[in-house]
Amino acid sequence: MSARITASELAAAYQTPDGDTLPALGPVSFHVEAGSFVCLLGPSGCGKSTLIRLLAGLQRPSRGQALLDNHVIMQPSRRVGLMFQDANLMPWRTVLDNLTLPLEVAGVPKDERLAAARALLPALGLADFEAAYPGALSGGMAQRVALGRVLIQKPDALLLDEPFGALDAMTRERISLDLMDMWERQRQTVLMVTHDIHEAALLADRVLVFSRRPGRIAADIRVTLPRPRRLEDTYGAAFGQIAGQVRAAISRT
Amino acid sequence: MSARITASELAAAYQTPDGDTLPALGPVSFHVEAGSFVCLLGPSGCGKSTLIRLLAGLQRPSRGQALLDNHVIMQPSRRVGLMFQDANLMPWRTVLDNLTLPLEVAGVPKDERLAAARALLPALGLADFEAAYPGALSGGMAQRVALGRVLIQKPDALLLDEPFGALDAMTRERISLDLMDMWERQRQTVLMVTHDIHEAALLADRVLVFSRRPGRIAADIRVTLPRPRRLEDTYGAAFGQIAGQVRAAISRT
Amino acid sequence: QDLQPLTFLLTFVPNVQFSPLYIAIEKGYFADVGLDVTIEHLDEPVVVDLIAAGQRQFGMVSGEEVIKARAKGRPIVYTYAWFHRYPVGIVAPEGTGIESVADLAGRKVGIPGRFGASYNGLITLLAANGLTEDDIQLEPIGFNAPENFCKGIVEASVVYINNEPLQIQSRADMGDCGDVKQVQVFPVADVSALVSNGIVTSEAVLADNPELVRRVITAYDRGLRDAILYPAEAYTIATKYVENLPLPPVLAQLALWEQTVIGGMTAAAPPTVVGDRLNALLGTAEPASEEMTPRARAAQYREALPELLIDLAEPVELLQFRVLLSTIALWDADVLGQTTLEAWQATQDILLQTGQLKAPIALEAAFTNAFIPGE
Amino acid sequence: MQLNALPKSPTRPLTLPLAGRPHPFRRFSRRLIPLLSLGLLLLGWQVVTMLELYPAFIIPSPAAVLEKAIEVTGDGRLWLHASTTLAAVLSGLAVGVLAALALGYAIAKSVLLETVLSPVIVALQSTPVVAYAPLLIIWFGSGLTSKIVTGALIVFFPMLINTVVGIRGVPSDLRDLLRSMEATRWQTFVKLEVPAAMPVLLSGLKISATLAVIGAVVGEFVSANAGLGFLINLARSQYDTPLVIVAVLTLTVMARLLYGTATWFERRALAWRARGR
Amino acid sequence: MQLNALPKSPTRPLTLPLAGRPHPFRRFSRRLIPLLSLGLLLLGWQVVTMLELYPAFIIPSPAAVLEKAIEVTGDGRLWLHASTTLAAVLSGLAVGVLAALALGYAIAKSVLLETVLSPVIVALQSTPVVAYAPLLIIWFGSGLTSKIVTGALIVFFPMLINTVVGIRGVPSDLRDLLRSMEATRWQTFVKLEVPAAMPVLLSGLKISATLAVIGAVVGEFVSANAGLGFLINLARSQYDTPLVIVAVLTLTVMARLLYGTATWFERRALAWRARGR
Ligand SMILES: Nc1ncnc2c1ncn2[C@@H]1O[C@H](COP(=O)(O)OP(=O)(O)OP(=O)(O)O)[C@@H](O)[C@H]1O
Ligand SMILES: Nc1ncnc2c1ncn2[C@@H]1O[C@H](COP(=O)(O)OP(=O)(O)OP(=O)(O)O)[C@@H](O)[C@H]1O
Ligand SMILES: [Mg+2]
Ligand SMILES: [Mg+2]
Repeated sequence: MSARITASELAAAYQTPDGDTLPALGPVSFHVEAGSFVCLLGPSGCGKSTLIRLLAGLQRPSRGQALLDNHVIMQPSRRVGLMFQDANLMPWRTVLDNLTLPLEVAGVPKDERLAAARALLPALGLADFEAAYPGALSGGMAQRVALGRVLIQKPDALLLDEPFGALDAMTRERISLDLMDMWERQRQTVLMVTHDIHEAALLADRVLVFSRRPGRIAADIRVTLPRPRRLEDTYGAAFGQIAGQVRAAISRT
Repeated sequence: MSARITASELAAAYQTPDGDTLPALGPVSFHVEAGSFVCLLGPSGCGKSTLIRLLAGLQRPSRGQALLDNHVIMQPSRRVGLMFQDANLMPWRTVLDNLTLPLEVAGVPKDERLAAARALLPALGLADFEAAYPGALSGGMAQRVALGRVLIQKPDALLLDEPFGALDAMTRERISLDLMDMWERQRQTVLMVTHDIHEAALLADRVLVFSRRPGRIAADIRVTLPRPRRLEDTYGAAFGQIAGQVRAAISRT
Repeated sequence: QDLQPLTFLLTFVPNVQFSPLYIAIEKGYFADVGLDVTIEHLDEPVVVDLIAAGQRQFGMVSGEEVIKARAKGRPIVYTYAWFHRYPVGIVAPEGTGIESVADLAGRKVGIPGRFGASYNGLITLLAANGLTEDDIQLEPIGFNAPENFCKGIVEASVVYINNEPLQIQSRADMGDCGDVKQVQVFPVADVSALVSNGIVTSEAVLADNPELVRRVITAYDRGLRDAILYPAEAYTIATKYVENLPLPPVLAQLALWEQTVIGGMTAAAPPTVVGDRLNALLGTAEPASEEMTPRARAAQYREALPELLIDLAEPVELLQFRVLLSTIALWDADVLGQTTLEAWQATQDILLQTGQLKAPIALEAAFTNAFIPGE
Repeated sequence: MQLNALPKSPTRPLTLPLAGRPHPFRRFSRRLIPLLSLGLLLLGWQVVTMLELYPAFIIPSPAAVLEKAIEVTGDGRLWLHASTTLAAVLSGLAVGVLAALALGYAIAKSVLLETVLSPVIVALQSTPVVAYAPLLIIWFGSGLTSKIVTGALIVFFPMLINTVVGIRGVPSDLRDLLRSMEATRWQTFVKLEVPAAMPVLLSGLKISATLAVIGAVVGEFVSANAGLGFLINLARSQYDTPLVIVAVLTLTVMARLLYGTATWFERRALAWRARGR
Repeated sequence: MQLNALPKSPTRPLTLPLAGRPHPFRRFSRRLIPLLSLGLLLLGWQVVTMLELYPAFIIPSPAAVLEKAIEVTGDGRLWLHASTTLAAVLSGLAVGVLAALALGYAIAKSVLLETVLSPVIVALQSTPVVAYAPLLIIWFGSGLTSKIVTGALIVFFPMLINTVVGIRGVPSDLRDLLRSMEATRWQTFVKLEVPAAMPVLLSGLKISATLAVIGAVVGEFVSANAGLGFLINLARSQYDTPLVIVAVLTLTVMARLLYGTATWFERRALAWRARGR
């Protein structure tokens, strides 16, 4: 199952301390086809996280609307899995219990929860740390737990806000390939914020480049490389061309 | 002024909940010459942040010792500026007040503090946000404040733990070039954790690649490219060769 | 001249019942014996402990407290009886079948708590009527008798007979006391002479400075006598020491004439409403009272006063004055200040009986009548 | 004024609020509603007295109480007693809170101190005043000092506990930050520990502020010549229920004002919370 | 047991502690030191009585108190009174804490409720028990219920205030996390709000636990047939200072046990703090 995400004239603003309005995003309009993998790039502070929050139903737009399969998004839905920019773990829960939280909330029986979590741990490189508390994790380890927590839900759509920001190049590559594998099997809709052009080109069907705040779509680049993709493909010319296109779009913002 | 950093047989360990010992780092030995710029790369969880904490005097090694100009590091020193992996801002202080905190602690008069902070804000891209509270910042903006907070101290040595992790490629390039400029003028000693190979090759005199936990030095690569360096240099062959060397070292870990 | 400062300990809060002391201060009786008295109000056990520990020198304490305290090693001595009748009794509504203490059997009786004068009084009363505590349903209600009584929570209550019955009656008169129209009182003093409140000092003061004791008692005795003779004056003076006491003009007037009318026995009161009533009262009494002492005249006067004042002030304005009048009745005695060994004995018996006292003490050392001024 | 002046959510997008996030309160209604609830209370009171559920001497009518209030305000007595109590309350609060802050800080830092002191402190807190009344009077007399002591004693504990939990709850990352700047103990206290622990400290202060009133009154019950506690006892001894109520209401107003001051301070000190998540 | 069972710093590297970070406490000395400080206290007491600074009836010797304690323990009286009070304390604590949790939760969520209720609550808190003693006895009689009410009333406020600050202090990011999982209100409460607010809630519980003892005793002062408050009054009326002290010490032990239970619970519930920064 996967879901279609639509933004129509979507905009968000915040209030500043002195009562002014700070436009943070848009208006932007776009469709994300069901089952497609879209990467979002844009300058820091341009409203990417704000967009993610709008699509997750955590926040209401100041203008326009966001739709999930043609239903206006009014509040969060379990069909949508959200990974925050911060790891946002519960410090009083172990790695294992943080991982299983979404299943616990959904009422999945305990043994199923544990099985699901234990299946995920090795891929996340956390097999030895299931009993650790978040305070004892390195930055990258915490981020991997957060990623695991959203993947375990098996939602129809994934909203990932810089899921690999704190990971080293190797781990990043490995985990993003794992993610791609999973996605190729399950074909959820994925919307992922990243700052890494190569990563975007490797993973995405489509790259949206945002302009500076208030972010609008500066470029909408289709990545037509064939799937399944492998890491080796990134050394090819086609890949280089796409990456160059993205880079150029970013430079223009 | 700059400082020389030495690690001699330095190792660190933590206690796990069940009372076992978790070796987190080393033992590692290395010298960082006064005024040199060293980048640290290594897999997530290999002990990079732990090393930084040891060198900052926030934590004591389980073996060996760390030296600053031949003095054993027993406790934090103002000569060393530390940027944490998290932004670690005080939520009750505005951007401006977070920036000036180190100066405040050092007893710098208010107008000097403000002048120094205001001089930094534009380079950090935060000119419009000096009155904002951390809660109203995007992830990248918070990280930039944290960077500004350590730069404003003008310490003899800088310990930076993934300073650009939350920044988009453009901002990251711009700010790292700014950092390099500053460094070329002031020649502090810089030890920087990063996951970005290009960035390491661009900035560093030397790249230390760590193995997986407990992290040891897997490779020590001198970057002999001439200074001052420019972004354009990164397209050259010499640069590509260094980057390749680093990448190869990482792959071996 | 230089007066010697002295703190006199009283219990609870300022009250019209403490008017003898107020009079002795106000009219300079303490100053006459070279004392400058200040009053401090504390809990009774604290009063006892402070005097026993030599922290203060004099205070007002009840007889049974003296016995209990001495039994537990506090060297205090009772030197002058202030109350002659034990102020505790049981109040019960009329017309509910309670005609005597014996009728309380099986009924719910309120009491502040199972300790202190109320408890001692209750046990004495019950015993005199062939009952024990187990024959009634005893309900601790704190010092909230009127509320509980009028709400019908209790059917009778152990009270201070100079105060609560008046409070309850005045509520009943206003129709504010449930079904209760009229209350009756069964005083402990009717069945037994227990030692009540009096001036207490420590053995040390008694031994080292008997002269001081004499001075204090002399001044207080004068105050007490004045209070007994001149209740309206006593009340008027008390209003200076006790906040929130209403002073209806008629009482202030009376205060001015009492000295002459009661004390001097000569002049008649001026021809006002109350004056006329007063003259009539004392006039009719005159033939029979050729030889009448001022105290007897005063008793007669006190008796008549409520009737006399009935429409000259609001009932609420007179309530505290009536409390004073009924309290004076508890003070008055042939010889002021004196207690007898028998009374002490009776008091001790009750304490022994209720287990408040484990073993009898040497009662002779607990009190002295040596400082009582002559008539 | 309110129990806790903090808005519950971060900067609110300029939009309809989300389900579950209540509307921000208008200043106007914020002022109006307490008056309204007061009015309702008064009405309820009036109804109870009119129904004559209880005799007037148990629950007197609002009119009788008002009359009494006017009387004792007019002749200055209420002010005399209220100011006496207020002096004791404020001094007791100050002494208790400062002692609790100092000791709480020390305890938060030292497990040894905690182990040594906690039995004594819990004992102090759970001992009723009457039990040590004689010593109280011997040591501190029956004047202001005794009342300050009883007030400070009752205030001390909640403030202490909240200080300990507040100081211990300071994020260790921020501690490390200040250590890395070589901040002095005092700087760490002022620039980190106080602001970070502020919500919990203020919550302790609010509890303390209302308890201080009770503490001073208890002191006045033990012994006093003036003060609202004294007035309550006096009025009770005279069965003057309206006066009891006037005195109690004055106490209430006093507690309310103290509490309101703490709330006001909270609103100022934690304004940043309203300005970010 | 200690005021706050949390270690002050994150997992400690297996090394010498840094300056400013005290040694971790050994289990052994943790148990020993309270005993030691108790011993010191006893010694001080003995010295005071031996110096005869105060007459024995104001500060009796430890021996006299011990003798009394043995007497009243032997004949079962102490146990009778202590269990009576304990029942009142526990029920008062339970009622007060549960009410405070429920209302505190509601108030933390609704500014309206807060505005309406806070005047009433502060008023309740600052009204001395004697002032409403008549109503108390009329409504609840002189038995257990009255004591539970006085206990619950005094317990309520600190717990309420700490509940409000605890619930409002829950990080909004974690709230968002649970919202994104479509957690029910109850799930949010159990899985997020309770654990996140736990330190502050437990601090409120500790304050409440000791106050509950005082509350029940005050109830027993107003009117009772049994209980430690009654025993204190009785002993005072019999000038039996050793018995007063025995009763007070029993209260202290009771408070200590309650407090210790809260601390034990804290140590368990917040164990995670010791296992990471
Ligand atoms: N809670 C908030 N209150 C007020 N302003 C906010 C809030 N959150 C974000 N903003 C502002 O909105 C703008 C966009 O923020 P957002 O977090 O969406 O950026 P972003 O694109 O995710 O940036 P980054 O890449 O740095 O994470 C920023 O200017 C930020 O200051
Ligand atoms: N406070 C702590 N308590 C216990 N274990 C810890 C603690 N901090 C770190 N560790 C462990 O030490 C190891 C190294 O952690 P560290 O944070 O130094 O890694 P890192 O190299 O910075 O990783 P990353 O790139 O993910 O930030 C990890 O296995 C981590 O679980
Ligand atoms: Mg963001
Ligand atoms: Mg790290």
